[in-house]
Amino acid sequence: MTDPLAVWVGAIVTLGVFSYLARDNPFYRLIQQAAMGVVVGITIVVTWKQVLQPMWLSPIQGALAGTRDWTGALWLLALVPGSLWYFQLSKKWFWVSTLVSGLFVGVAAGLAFKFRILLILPQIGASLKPLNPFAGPNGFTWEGFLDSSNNLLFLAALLTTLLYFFFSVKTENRWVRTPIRWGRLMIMVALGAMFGNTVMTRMSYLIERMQFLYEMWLRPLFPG
Amino acid sequence: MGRWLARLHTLNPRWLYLATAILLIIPLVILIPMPRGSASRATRGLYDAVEAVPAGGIVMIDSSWDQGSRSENAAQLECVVRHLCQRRIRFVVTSLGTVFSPEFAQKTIEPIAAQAGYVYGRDWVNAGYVQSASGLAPVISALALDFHTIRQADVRGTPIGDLPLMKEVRTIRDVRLVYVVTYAPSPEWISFITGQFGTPVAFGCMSMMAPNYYTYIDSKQLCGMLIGNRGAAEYEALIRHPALGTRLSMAASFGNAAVILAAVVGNLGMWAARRAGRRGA
Amino acid sequence: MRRRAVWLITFGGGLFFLLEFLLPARTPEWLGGVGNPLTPFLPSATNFLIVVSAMAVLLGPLNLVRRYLGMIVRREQGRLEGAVFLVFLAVSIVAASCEGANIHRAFDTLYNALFYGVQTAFFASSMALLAFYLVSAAHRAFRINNLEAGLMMASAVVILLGQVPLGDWLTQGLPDAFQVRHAAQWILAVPNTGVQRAVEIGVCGGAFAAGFRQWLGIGATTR
Amino acid sequence: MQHADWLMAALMFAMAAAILGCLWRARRGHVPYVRRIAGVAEIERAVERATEMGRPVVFAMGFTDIQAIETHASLLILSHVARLAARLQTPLIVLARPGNVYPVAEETVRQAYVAEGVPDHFDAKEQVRFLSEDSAVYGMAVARLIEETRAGCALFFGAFEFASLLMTEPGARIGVLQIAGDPSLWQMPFFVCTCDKTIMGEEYYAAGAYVSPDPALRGVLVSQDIIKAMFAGLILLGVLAALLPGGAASWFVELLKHYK
Repeated sequence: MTDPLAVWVGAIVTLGVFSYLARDNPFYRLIQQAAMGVVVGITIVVTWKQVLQPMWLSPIQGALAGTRDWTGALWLLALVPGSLWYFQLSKKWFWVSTLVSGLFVGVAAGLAFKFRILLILPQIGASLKPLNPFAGPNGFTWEGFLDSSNNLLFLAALLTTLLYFFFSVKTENRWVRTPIRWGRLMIMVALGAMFGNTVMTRMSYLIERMQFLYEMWLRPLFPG
Repeated sequence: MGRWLARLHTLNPRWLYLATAILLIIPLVILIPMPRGSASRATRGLYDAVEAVPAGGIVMIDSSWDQGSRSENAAQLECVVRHLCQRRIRFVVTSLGTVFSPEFAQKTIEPIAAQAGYVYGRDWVNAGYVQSASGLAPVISALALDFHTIRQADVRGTPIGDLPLMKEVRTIRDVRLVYVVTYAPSPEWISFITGQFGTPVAFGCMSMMAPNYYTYIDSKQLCGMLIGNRGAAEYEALIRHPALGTRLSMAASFGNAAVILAAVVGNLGMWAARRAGRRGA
Repeated sequence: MRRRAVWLITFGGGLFFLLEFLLPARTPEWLGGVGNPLTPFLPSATNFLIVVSAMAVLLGPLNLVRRYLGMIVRREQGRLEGAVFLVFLAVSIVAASCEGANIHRAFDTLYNALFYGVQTAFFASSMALLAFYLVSAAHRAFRINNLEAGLMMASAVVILLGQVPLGDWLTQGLPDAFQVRHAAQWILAVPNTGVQRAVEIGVCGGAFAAGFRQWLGIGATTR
Repeated sequence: MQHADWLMAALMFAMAAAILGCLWRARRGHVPYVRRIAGVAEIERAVERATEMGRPVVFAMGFTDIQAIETHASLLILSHVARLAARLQTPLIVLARPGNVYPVAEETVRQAYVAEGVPDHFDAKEQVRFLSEDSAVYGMAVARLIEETRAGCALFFGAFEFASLLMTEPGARIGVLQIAGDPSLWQMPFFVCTCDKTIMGEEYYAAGAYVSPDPALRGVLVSQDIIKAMFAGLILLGVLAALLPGGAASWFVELLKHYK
């Protein structure tokens, strides 16, 4: 990272991208394609070096050389489903690739059920918050009252939001319309929280770049 | 005043871009001391979870961030690794799903580990990239059952079996804590690690994703979470080693102030323009 | 026939993982006390999935190479960009293969320049552009003209101040309970958590519905 | 809990039953009730207003490709808007992205014009445009188009990445009536402060099902309502059970609370 060439290229690329703010220019598009090229190239090499070589090639090599279990050679069979992906390159034979992509769709679906139920049940349990301020060991306390109020607000937010996203109820009724309205307002408060945090993330991108330009590139240029 | 505001309303955005850039450089050039608030419940949770691991215990870190989220995740990884080194806890690093992450993780951890006298292979291992184009779900659930089948070599190609530390790590039960630091950690970790095996999971995420995860903090499915650079700064205060997070969090003060100021001025400008228009009519 | 074959594969893939979860770790004694027959195969099955999915790595690149080569041959607009892509693709494959293998130091330098100089710098700075746009949009377009937008903005401002040292500094003099960071934490932990959990419950239902339709192949055209 | 216990399995079966049951009923021709989505009425009003002003309606689609359900819902709304525009003879400009959505969008608009009996009012080249695959470029091009044509109203439907703000900012500044729909909440804050009406989260799919003639879509929607009602019922019962004096129903609370 402290490699001077990497720093200089990084600084030029950064300033080149920022030049897009002044006006649309061809430099931005060229740099974008270059970056895409690097991403694709490194992805291929890393996938080979860190996945296919240790997990696929070495068991086969080991089996053929007799240094590892002979069953390693069975990995050659993985080439059959693996090569099916490339039928996607042809319009006519595209359907052949669905034989392998269908497998992944099924796996994703089967695991999604398990994933969702394991994720949601603890949350249902955690939603059963105590509402009674008198239920504490010392009877009524202000802290207990504050907690119960927060719990009540939490439950109101949860249930009104659920009702807001409920589409098969009739809304002519005032008893339904008012909570739905409340639900939307609660969602707005949550959106505000998401908004504030999104702003922070976007600002952090810029701060990181400024830090790079200043600390890695500019400051070493003017020592002292 | 009103006319001035109305003119500001039609300002060329390029001036605003320039002003933002200058405003954000200031905190990097001049170190401005600012108060540090107490740690939030989420930060504290992670700190306590690390403190609960005995010296010599093993923690798994999934560092799946890359250039897209370096601005917040780097500080989050740094401070936790420093804490682990302070407490002589050993750790295994994986990168699920993002090709560039092992490189970033290596560059972030190496200097801290070297400073603490950690030996690669004995005290920490970078197990590298785990392909997950098929989705994280099968990979995480298999990783929990048998680490050695899913990763057979480390980031430099050394067979996993040759690394002394990895002889002690077979299943997720050998690990005391899983810390996932990336742009938006997948809730799959919660379901398949905490939900199925009870091993505590903590997240380090971009600020943007944090509101989403609060429901897991509330339900204690996550033992802790670092939120953006603020979380890293709080953690650095807890381990008494202010570093990157503290600096970036301070700079974020200026960034947030810029947005709030811009929105206030914009709304005032609109209001002034509307009033001027009404008077003119 | 084709559809049925694909469906069988999809169904089988899902069934394995679903049954592995639904069957108990060990059946009760009166049922023989057998262990879960599928769990031992889960890591190897996943290993297979990983390898097969990794084999698709050339698919995207081949598509792009084909498109850009076509552009260059047909002398279409945008061929310069295509050529840049191809050159950097080739160079980075060479650099990444030779990096760290002690062939020549020049490869490491080249790799670093490509990795940190081109790729990291480009994506990090194009994300940083968003921050500039955000400030300008905040100035020109964020209008508080109804209750909803006002509520959202108020909550956002509390978060923005409560999550940075600036907020701590501004409310320094106030008693601890009135510090803005507590207000921010309250918004995140109470109303926000309620809303997010409701959304999560909705997502759960949606995921089940989508999952069933995919797995059983009902109305596959919509997804 | 490495494997499912009886409550988990029961809940999973209940959810499966709700989904399959609703789909089965829909297939037998039963069209379930779906409440009117406020945003949809707003869209109709917006198109009418654009007609009165004599200005075009701009419709921008999200980034998901043709297989995604997000795109499917977006196309359903597009079809609705196109029929409205054809009936009112208001110019409609559709901006489609990715490449594989573009032809489908064109066909959708054409069919809407045919259905309204004015097929020759449809000008494919002028009305359905492909701008760019790149999010940022697309966003800016949409914004420029809204500004240049001084659109009567602008509708954004689909999953939009970070480009949301780029698209809606100029329109908000010059006071174009804008309505946005996005199934994820992430871009919603930006839409809320730059658009007049927003359709968010699941409401987005519901809007699609509401304007669509396909009963299966409504069936899925209703099945999801049943699932939500199930969980809401468990929470309500649990909270009430905890309030009972003397811990009379504490077994129920414990049953739900023991998951971690």
